[in-house]
Amino acid sequence: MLKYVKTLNSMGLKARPLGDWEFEVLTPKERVAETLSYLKGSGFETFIHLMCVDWIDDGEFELVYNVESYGEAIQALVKTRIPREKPSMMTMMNLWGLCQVYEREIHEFFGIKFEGNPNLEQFFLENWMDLPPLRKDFDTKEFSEELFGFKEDESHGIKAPERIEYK
Amino acid sequence: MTILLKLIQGIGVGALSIAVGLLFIGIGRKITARIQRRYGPPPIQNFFDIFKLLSKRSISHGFAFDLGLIAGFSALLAAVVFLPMGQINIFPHNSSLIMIIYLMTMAYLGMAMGVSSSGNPNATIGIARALTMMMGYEVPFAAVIFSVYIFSRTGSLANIVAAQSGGFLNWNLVRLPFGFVAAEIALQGMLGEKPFDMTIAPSEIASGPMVEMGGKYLGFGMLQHSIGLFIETGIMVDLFLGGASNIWIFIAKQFVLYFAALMINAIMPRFRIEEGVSFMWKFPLLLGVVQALIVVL
Amino acid sequence: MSQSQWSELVNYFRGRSMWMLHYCTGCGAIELPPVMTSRWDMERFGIIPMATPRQADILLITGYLSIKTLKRVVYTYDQMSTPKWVLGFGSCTINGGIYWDSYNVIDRLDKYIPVDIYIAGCMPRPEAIMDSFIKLREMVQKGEAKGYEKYTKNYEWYKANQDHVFGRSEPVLRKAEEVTKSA
Amino acid sequence: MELRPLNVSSTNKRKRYELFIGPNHPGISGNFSYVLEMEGHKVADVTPDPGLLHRGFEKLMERRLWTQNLALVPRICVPEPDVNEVAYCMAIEHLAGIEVPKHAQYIRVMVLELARIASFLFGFGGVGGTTGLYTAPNWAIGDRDYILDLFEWLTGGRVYHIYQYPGGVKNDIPDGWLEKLSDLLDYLESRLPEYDNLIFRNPIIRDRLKKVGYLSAEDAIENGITGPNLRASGVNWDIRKTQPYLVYDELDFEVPITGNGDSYARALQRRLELEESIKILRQCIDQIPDGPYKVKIPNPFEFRVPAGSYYSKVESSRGEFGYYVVSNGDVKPYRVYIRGPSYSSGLYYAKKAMNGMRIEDVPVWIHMMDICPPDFDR
Repeated sequence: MLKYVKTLNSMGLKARPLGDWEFEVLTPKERVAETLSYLKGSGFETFIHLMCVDWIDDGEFELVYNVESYGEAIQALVKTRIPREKPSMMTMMNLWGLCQVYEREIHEFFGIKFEGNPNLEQFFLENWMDLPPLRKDFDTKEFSEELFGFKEDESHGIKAPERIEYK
Repeated sequence: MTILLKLIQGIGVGALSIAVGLLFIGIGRKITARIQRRYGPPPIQNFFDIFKLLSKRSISHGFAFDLGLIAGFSALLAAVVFLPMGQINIFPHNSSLIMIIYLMTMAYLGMAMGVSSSGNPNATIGIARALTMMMGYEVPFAAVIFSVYIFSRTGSLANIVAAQSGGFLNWNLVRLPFGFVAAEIALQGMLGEKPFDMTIAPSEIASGPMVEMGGKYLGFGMLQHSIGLFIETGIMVDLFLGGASNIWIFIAKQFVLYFAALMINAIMPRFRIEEGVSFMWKFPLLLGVVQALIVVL
Repeated sequence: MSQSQWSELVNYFRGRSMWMLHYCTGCGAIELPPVMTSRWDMERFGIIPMATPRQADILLITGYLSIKTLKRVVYTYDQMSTPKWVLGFGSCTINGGIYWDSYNVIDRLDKYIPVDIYIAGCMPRPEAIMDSFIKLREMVQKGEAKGYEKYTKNYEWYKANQDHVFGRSEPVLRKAEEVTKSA
Repeated sequence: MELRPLNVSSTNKRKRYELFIGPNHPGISGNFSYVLEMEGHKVADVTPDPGLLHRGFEKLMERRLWTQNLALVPRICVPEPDVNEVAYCMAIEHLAGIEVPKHAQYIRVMVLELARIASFLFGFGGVGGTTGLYTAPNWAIGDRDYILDLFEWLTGGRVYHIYQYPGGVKNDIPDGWLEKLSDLLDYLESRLPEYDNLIFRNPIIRDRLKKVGYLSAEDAIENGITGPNLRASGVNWDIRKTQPYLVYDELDFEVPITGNGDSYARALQRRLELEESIKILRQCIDQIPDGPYKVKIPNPFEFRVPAGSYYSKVESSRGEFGYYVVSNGDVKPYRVYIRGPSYSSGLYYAKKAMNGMRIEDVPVWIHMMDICPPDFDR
């Protein structure tokens, strides 16, 4: 594992081991593709996941690519930060086709646009018009109360059904 | 006067076949449940089901849908009248096997017509499978019938039964053993029991032809199934188990055949459709042809 | 036989043969296989799973309903032929349960379709499910389970509630105007 | 609010039609839907339609305390909830630097392995259910219930146990539980030959399953397939062996590799792993040391996990179940991401695998890949 950390550091990226079988690489947005293709070339062939953290106070999204090498039993977390305003990122579909689904999900839940991804339609949600729900400034409780809350007087001008009393 | 009598007898036979068929299926459910380490429903559960289904409000999918189901149901009712069962034989001089089989095919085609007009792709696939499977089991069964014809030198079921009288050793089961095995496998296909139940495979095509049938339509579908069960096992009893001297022995023999089918049903998964047909065209057909050759030579 | 005697007879048979729809809407469905199979065996009471809504009498809402599922459930309910009954499974159908503040899970089921019996618990034990089936049978045989009639009678109200959830044409929260068009 | 019409594809107007496998279909596992574009009996195109079980867990967890979330996480994967609790607790323990006592680690291993067996038995039911062998689900789910009984005794819950806690487990093993467990293992072992005869030696099942869904080792690695499905394709990879967590490095077990890559290999893989799980449980019963079953953590309302992030993973019966936990030092998690094992197979690989498949093989493929919708819908 240390050799990868050393090589990545020599490439000018910040890498450090996290545990017995895990290390992280911090890269700028432009160098993600380069880092990932280096890792893929050196045995990290399985794409485990892509996730996103909304650092609202820093005004940034953090994207975490997780790849794994079965040969050496090491996992690499490639982290990058992109600005929160008009967020966009290039797609990694040419490295792993699997990224298509993950990017579509992140587009839906965080609103990050992935350039080059052909299909970023709604996936898990239907008819969603609010803020992307996993952003920190989206208030799920307020949304739930607004949409699903039971209000006795909410009858749409129609008489509400009477309760059937069971003996 | 005789016509009236025959009519009453015919209605009685139809009712009997429905009742026996439903009871068989009910007992079958109980037996299957016991194999599966369950308690199982009461044997008369199917009567509850039928009553409930016929009392439900139901949705038609057009004229062809209704007509097809009614045509299928009435074709089966017509077929059961010609079946000699023990001492009950309404048309003793006219119980042609060919006619019964023809009427049963009519039933399938009627159902195909009705169901395909519902427009559900699952139903269409299901009915396509049913017709394909019919082609599968009719071929070995035809070979068997051919050998029985040659052997007994008659086409009438009543005469075939008469030819087998005089004890166990005269039964076609003993005289035509290969033919019996072939017919038994074909029967499994006719009854739609596993491994040949691709027609209504719920996990594949959501119960196939029945997918758009609800309420009364499903009720008629179940009735059709129970009459079909009665006729198919009945033909087998007449062909191979020497008929019966009275109706109770006849029903008992039918149940033995149904029981064997159930046992296979409980421990078998289902074939894919092309596997099922090619299976039918291999062993049962081979056995049927061998039997026919033995009889002819 | 008089009218009431006839309907009593019909109700008796309906109670003895209730077919449920084989549709797992939520995590409560994990307790259905034990109920169906050898340990509890609901076929004893004439309850069997059916493949399509046309054939079914009972609709089991096994747990939470996301907006997407609610839409399918409403279609399914409309496709079933009367008489039909709805069982609400677990706390999620009563008040949203553990997902009370989730943005995608409805809080109260009987706002959208009429519910005949609620089963409490997260998730309800198989015994509770069996008990609810027996209770439903009693209600059906006494002619008390009339949720479907309530639905027909108050269809406008239910429809308005359903449309409130499905037919959104603008964001629910005001803040959403800030959504970047590029996203 | 309109139903999607059964539309005719513009490219091939004569032959294609749409068919829905799910959400209301006996062939699908859970509440999930594949929209198949069919050409005759063959699948021409597949569109997965997830989100029917989407509850927004990741959002809800940000709103709840670290320990409150323990009640939420098991609901993510219903057939095998314990992996969620363990993975989540392991992430917290790593971030907070909590050392878990050996006794508790053994209990965790036992809970995980029991849950794995339960999940495999459920999978046997899937084999039977999709191919029409209804005796198999009846037997297997009946036997699974004995395991649930043991769980109920140990944790108080049949399905959702909410038993793990950061730094250990909620309560110690009750008296007599280990003996009962030992009896249960004997019983399960005595049942295995019957399952073999019913399911795995059945010629029709064997023929049918062998024709479905061949997956080569390279494709499995490329498409992020993990767990038993990966091993069935011949890749020797089990997190319990290669990156051991808890006390798996002290236990002696083998990882069977079937390696044929078809659906039958995947079913058989689970059957063989079930035997290994029984072996692990036997060793746990013998080796479990005395000691405390948990370390005390501070007041849950004031329990702050130091800032940082960690990806913890557990080998579940479906594959790698991972929790990526981010903390900013608050009483609530800042972000939790859940990596479900079915994500890659169910949402991405399905498109490739089902192309050209016949309609009767689609449910077989779904169940043999053990696609569990709640773990990607979250």
